[in-house]
Amino acid sequence: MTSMNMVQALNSALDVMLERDANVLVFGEDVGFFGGVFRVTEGLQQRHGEQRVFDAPIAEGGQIAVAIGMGAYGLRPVVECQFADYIYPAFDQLVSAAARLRYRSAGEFNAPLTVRSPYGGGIFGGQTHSQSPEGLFTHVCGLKTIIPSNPYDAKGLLISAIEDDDPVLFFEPKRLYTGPFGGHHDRPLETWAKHPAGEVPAGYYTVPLGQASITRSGGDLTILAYGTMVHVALTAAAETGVDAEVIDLRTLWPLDTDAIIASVGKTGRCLIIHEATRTGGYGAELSALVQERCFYHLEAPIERVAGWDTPYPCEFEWDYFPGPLRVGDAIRRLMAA
Amino acid sequence: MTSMNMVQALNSALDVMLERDANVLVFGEDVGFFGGVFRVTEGLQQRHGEQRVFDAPIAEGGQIAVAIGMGAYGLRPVVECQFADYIYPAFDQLVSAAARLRYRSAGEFNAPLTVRSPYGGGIFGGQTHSQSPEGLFTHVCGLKTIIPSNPYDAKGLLISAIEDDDPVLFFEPKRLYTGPFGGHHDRPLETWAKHPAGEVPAGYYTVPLGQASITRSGGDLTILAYGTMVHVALTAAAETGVDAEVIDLRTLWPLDTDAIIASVGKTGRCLIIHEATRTGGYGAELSALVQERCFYHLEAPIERVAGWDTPYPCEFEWDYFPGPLRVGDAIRRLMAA
Amino acid sequence: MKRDSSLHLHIPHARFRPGDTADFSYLSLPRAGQSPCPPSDAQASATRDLADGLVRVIGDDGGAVGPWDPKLDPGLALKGLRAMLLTRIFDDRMFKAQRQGKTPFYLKCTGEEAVAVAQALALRPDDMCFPTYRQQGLLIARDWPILDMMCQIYLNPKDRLKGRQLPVLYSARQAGFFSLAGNLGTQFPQAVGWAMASAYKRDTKIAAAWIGEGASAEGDFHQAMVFAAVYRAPVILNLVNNQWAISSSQGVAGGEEASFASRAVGFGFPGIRVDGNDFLAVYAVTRWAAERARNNHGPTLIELFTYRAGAHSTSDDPGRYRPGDEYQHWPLGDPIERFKAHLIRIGAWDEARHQALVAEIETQVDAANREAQGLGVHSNGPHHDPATMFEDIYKEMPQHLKEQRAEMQRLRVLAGRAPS
Amino acid sequence: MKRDSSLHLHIPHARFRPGDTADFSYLSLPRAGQSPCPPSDAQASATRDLADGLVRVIGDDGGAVGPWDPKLDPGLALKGLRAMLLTRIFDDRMFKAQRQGKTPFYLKCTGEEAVAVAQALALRPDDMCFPTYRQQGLLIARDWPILDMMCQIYLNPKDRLKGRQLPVLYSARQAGFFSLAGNLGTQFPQAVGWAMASAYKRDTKIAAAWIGEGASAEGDFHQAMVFAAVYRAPVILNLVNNQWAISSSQGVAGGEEASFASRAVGFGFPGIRVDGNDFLAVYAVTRWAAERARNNHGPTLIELFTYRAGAHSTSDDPGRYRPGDEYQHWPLGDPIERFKAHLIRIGAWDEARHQALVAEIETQVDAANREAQGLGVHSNGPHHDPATMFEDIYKEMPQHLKEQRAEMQRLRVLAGRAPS
Ligand SMILES: Cc1ncc(C[n+]2csc(CCOP(=O)(O)OP(=O)(O)O)c2C)c(N)n1
Ligand SMILES: Cc1ncc(C[n+]2csc(CCOP(=O)(O)OP(=O)(O)O)c2C)c(N)n1
Ligand SMILES: [Mg+2]
Ligand SMILES: [Mg+2]
Repeated sequence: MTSMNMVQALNSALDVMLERDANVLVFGEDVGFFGGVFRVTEGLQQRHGEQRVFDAPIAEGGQIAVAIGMGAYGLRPVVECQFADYIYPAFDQLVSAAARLRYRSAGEFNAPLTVRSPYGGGIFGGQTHSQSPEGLFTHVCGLKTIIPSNPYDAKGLLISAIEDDDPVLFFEPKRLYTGPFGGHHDRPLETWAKHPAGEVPAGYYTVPLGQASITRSGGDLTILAYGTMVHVALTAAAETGVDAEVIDLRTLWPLDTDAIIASVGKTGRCLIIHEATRTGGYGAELSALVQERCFYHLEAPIERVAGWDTPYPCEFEWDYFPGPLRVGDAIRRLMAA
Repeated sequence: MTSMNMVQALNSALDVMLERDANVLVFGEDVGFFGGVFRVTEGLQQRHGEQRVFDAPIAEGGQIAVAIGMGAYGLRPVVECQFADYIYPAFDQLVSAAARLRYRSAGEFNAPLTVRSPYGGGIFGGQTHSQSPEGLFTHVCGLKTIIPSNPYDAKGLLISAIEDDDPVLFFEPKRLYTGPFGGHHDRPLETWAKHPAGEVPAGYYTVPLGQASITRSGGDLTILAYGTMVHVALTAAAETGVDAEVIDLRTLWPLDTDAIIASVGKTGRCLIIHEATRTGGYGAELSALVQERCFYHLEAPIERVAGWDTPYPCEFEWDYFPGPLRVGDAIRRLMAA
Repeated sequence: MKRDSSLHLHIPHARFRPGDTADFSYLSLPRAGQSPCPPSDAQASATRDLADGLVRVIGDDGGAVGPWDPKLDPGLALKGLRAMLLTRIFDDRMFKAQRQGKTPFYLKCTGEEAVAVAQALALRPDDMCFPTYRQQGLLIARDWPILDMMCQIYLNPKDRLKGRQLPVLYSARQAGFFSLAGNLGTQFPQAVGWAMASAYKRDTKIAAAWIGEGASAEGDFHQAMVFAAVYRAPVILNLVNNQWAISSSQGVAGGEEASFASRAVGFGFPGIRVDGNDFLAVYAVTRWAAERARNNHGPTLIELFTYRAGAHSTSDDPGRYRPGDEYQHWPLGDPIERFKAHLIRIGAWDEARHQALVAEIETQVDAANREAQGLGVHSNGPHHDPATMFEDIYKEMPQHLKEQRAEMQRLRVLAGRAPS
Repeated sequence: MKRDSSLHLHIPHARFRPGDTADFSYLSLPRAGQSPCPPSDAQASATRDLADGLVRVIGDDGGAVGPWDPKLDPGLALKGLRAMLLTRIFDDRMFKAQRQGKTPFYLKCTGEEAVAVAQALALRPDDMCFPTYRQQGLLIARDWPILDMMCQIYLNPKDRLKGRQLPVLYSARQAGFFSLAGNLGTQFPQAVGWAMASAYKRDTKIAAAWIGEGASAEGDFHQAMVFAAVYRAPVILNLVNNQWAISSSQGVAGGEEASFASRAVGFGFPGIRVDGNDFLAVYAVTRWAAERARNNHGPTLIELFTYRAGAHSTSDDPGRYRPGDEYQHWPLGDPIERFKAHLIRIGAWDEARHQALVAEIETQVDAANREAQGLGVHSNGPHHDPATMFEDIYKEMPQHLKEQRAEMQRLRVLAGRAPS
């Protein structure tokens, strides 16, 4: 075990997979010599050669398209999309091609690609460096969507994603790259060094796709969260003192429905939180699903706490970000209902 | 009043607006001389000239981009996207540019464009001529999304959309172009001629955006539907004999929440239906919202009947399409709960 | 500086519409044999004139002339003729089947048979093709069973794609034929990725992609050009300029002021425009590009200049937007007729053998068609089990799809469409 | 046919990396005055050599030579010099402000000032610009108040964009400056739409758009080229080739084997490559393209060949990927130094006046900066009311946003961040 932050854990996952499997290639904007604007691919080109790790033209659609072609040949490309906000030029290739290739060819071809992309706010990046577009992908059948919340999961899930034979979107909470973040932006930064999930095996291991993790168990309320918001949930639970169960979804889709049903069946209350805009966000699906499966157990309305239905405003990101105060407020309201 | 099918009503809306407002332009693939593959723009180039109604290169992204530029100049472009399945190449321009232009420029620029596109299945078009992508747009703040269910609304809503100063996605249920369709594909085709909403004023009128219409009032169950599924809801209601209230949303977003809350508050039961794939579809948002607003009135779980989470399979579209049998089954289940 | 008057918006026109007489005299067509043939490792700039010109081999008298004459082996030539004929007869038969309601959709490539057939023969069997819906000739030239194609068209239980895809959107991995997309253009940059993979693996296989001139307006075209140029991918990028995209003329795609082939030069790789109805020219140019790619000199853009003789598809009625008889006036003729005339002229073929071949192919197509129809047709089945629609979304079926499948089965029973 | 060996994948390289000595000798740079200047209604094919060449006017000795010499009016020249200097000094000041934490982000255009400034002066004030984040010089050359720009950079209450946008992503409709996007490339085809609208309205205003060489790989570049060609839009499409896209060399965007300008020829409109650090050449080429557009001859693609002298932005550390002193070796020099030398050489300027001008501009920038900082800075406010974030999503605020705004206000009170 080594202490790693999330950037290092992701780098290690790529390194391990480049080492194990000659069919793994890594490319994207600035990922080659430079090592990526968030340094996730640092040193990989130097170690594995420029045929394995290289810069790509600024053309997200082209990157995904060539990754699909490579997948059809038999490779396992891993593409970095520099910011999740810039994934839209690739939307057609992801939705019309990657997601449907296995289906439309009845299994003759598949698209075993992994798209890594930093998402979420908290770095004063304004509306085009802060988005959380996961809800656009969870609606698309044929895609898998993953969001880790800590270094250990990040590495294990990324390895699983690369080994997976279906197209996987792997969104990385950029706010968690260097440390856990409970949502109090005005407190000193934390690092992963002191966090148990900052202990990461140096070699190969996997965290299976499709399994949620219960990050905090509790009996009074279920909080469904992923990525950065897992830490906000933990903070809010601690601050309110409510006996909340925090479920870290890890894989958004396909979803670990059983874990959710079991928890809400037990607690009777459910709060769903995400940073993405509220309307039509992934929380809507979670809410609908919990309501369908747990209706007769519900003691209070399911609530969603999410990003406001506005772009992420640069100067006001801490009024935008659904922080522990807002989550705590919802927890109290739910417990009072 | 004239009897019009939906194609004619849409054609009339464009004709009226081309006549009234010199800033209105119509373009898209095959919309010029030919009049569009579904004939919606038939005769418009001949009547208004090729500077106003013209063919565009097959480049949906480019079409929306130039429409945004035209909007910035002061025009009101109306773009036809030949099939909703082909809107994805324009996704970035719609989401990153059109939806955000007013916001990011604090009102200096706006994108008063209308994107018309036929959506939905029922013509044996297979997976790339049958999709219902509305749920990808209702998640994006800054966009308005409209789906009419009959000729009268289609014309009035399209005129409102063109006059609206925000970007509007206007999805046309292609299965309803020539007649209402209750979902029994094995029965004789109906035409709009005998339908009251097939009576359409020849000139200018509007149907306001943001107002749902109660297509059938009832006291026992609320069905939320739009587009083709409104007719399926009516059929299923009739066939089950349940006193269902059918709400035709017309404008998906911004939503007429009041009408929904009032209805579910009265009936205590809610069924949501759409043709789009279920997971993360617009029905998820509707379900979440109804649950949040009407929790204490609900006597049964809110149900969703939607397209399966698969692409639309060519030969099995009638096993895919959520027809009156499936909707009726859900109605009965809800009434029994 | 000149005084400025007011601006005006230029709208491109089709050259003729219903009621007009088609006149192709605006085309400047060089005679056969006039284009030089540079070595296949030439600099892009050396191909400029090829990009603006038109490589032609078969002359008006049927003879093969000039440096591009591929000196085709007679066996291969007859294979090509046969494949073109089979493609055309197959198309006609399937078109009729659609009119009879036996399939919901069909799409012919009439007039463009030389494109796919000659190109297939110029490639190696394991080179990978990323075609559009109008290159059924690739499958036929690669001896893919037409029965298999028909079963897909009829959406019957032998349809390998399980009734999911629009007919004609084939997938045939074994034939090096990539799964066809309904979404225009998507395959073009994907082919570059495949070629990059082959190069990365130090393989010898190259990729070839096709796109219509209409679809070349999509961003995907540019992505293919950029990635192919940047990584010098071993790929042949074919742009089939059949003058029409449904009702829109090639001018609407940007072909008014320059050839499509000439776009390659600005990316630093060769562009060549070829008479797409000249089997020998298509074959020769494709060979040249394949040799170039296989020797690590990178991509080539080939513009195949041809004419869509028929409707866009069975859903289309071209009488609404073009005269109807213009194909008769198309100055580059019909690919099958021209190749036949050439073979007769060089003494490798004659009219009697031709009639016999046509008859043989008709019999073959009819036999396959009977067999395919016997296995089931769209209008009255049988089909695959609808439950198969839940397969292949993911490699392993997740829980929610199993539940949905069960729900669909329950409903089918309820509806009396499946036994309980 | 040659025997084939195995394929290999070509990966483009930067010419030098940290530790290397920058060597630009691979560039073949014509001397000033050597490019011919065709009439502005020339055929695209007549511009081929311009697309592959490099239009230069200011010679090594500071003199202006050749047919592209615009014979600039001295008043305009000094205006240009002043705007370039102001741009540079403004950039330096704002860069420092970011290092002081007064703004979260800044981005300079150092070394590229001639691009935006000369082009702004070659356009009319009401021609519409669709820039990238590196054309702040357009605003400055159009006399837009730097105070306004600073207020946005500091995200203070006078920020017209209400604290919403990343600093530097300006919007200034009155200055004919389109709202800047963070999404690279999106503006390029939008400009074509604006130009089409102007033509449709029989207006006389043209549009101009900018894109980086890196971003030109996006599909949007192609869309702009296609639509501009098809509708002969009155637009100037400017591609700023500053050799770098963050850490990637222009080869990664496809510039290894051909100039970017040469892409235009394949679309049937002119492409011209110009020395982007030569104020007179940039001005002249832009005038030429503007005249062409305004007289209904359609679009021009201009490649502005320049060098990004500084970091990509304040978030970037170029020392990780390039030597650091390469700009000293850049053979096309510095645009301000060269233009100053030219003006001195023709007797329109001298060193003393230059120093005085620099001092004056520094004072101007400092004064504006003090004023702007006095109005508020990112780090300690004041700012707009956060509630404004719910405005301008739609023209009229829908119910759900009013509810969300109220909820946010309630929470702010709860948090003690707003009075109850
Ligand atoms: C992205 C996308 N946009 C639109 C369509 C609808 N469409 C199908 S074929 C076609 C015309 C294509 O013309 P071209 O590329 O020239 O090919 P051709 O049919 O002439 O072979 C159009 C517009 C589509 N399939 N995909
Ligand atoms: C669609 C998109 N992809 C990626 C980015 C991230 N990004 C911002 S600037 C930049 C480099 C752009 O280089 P270039 O176009 O050459 O412009 P320059 O910075 O050199 O002026 C990148 C990759 C983005 N903003 N938008
Ligand atoms: Mg075509
Ligand atoms: Mg650059």
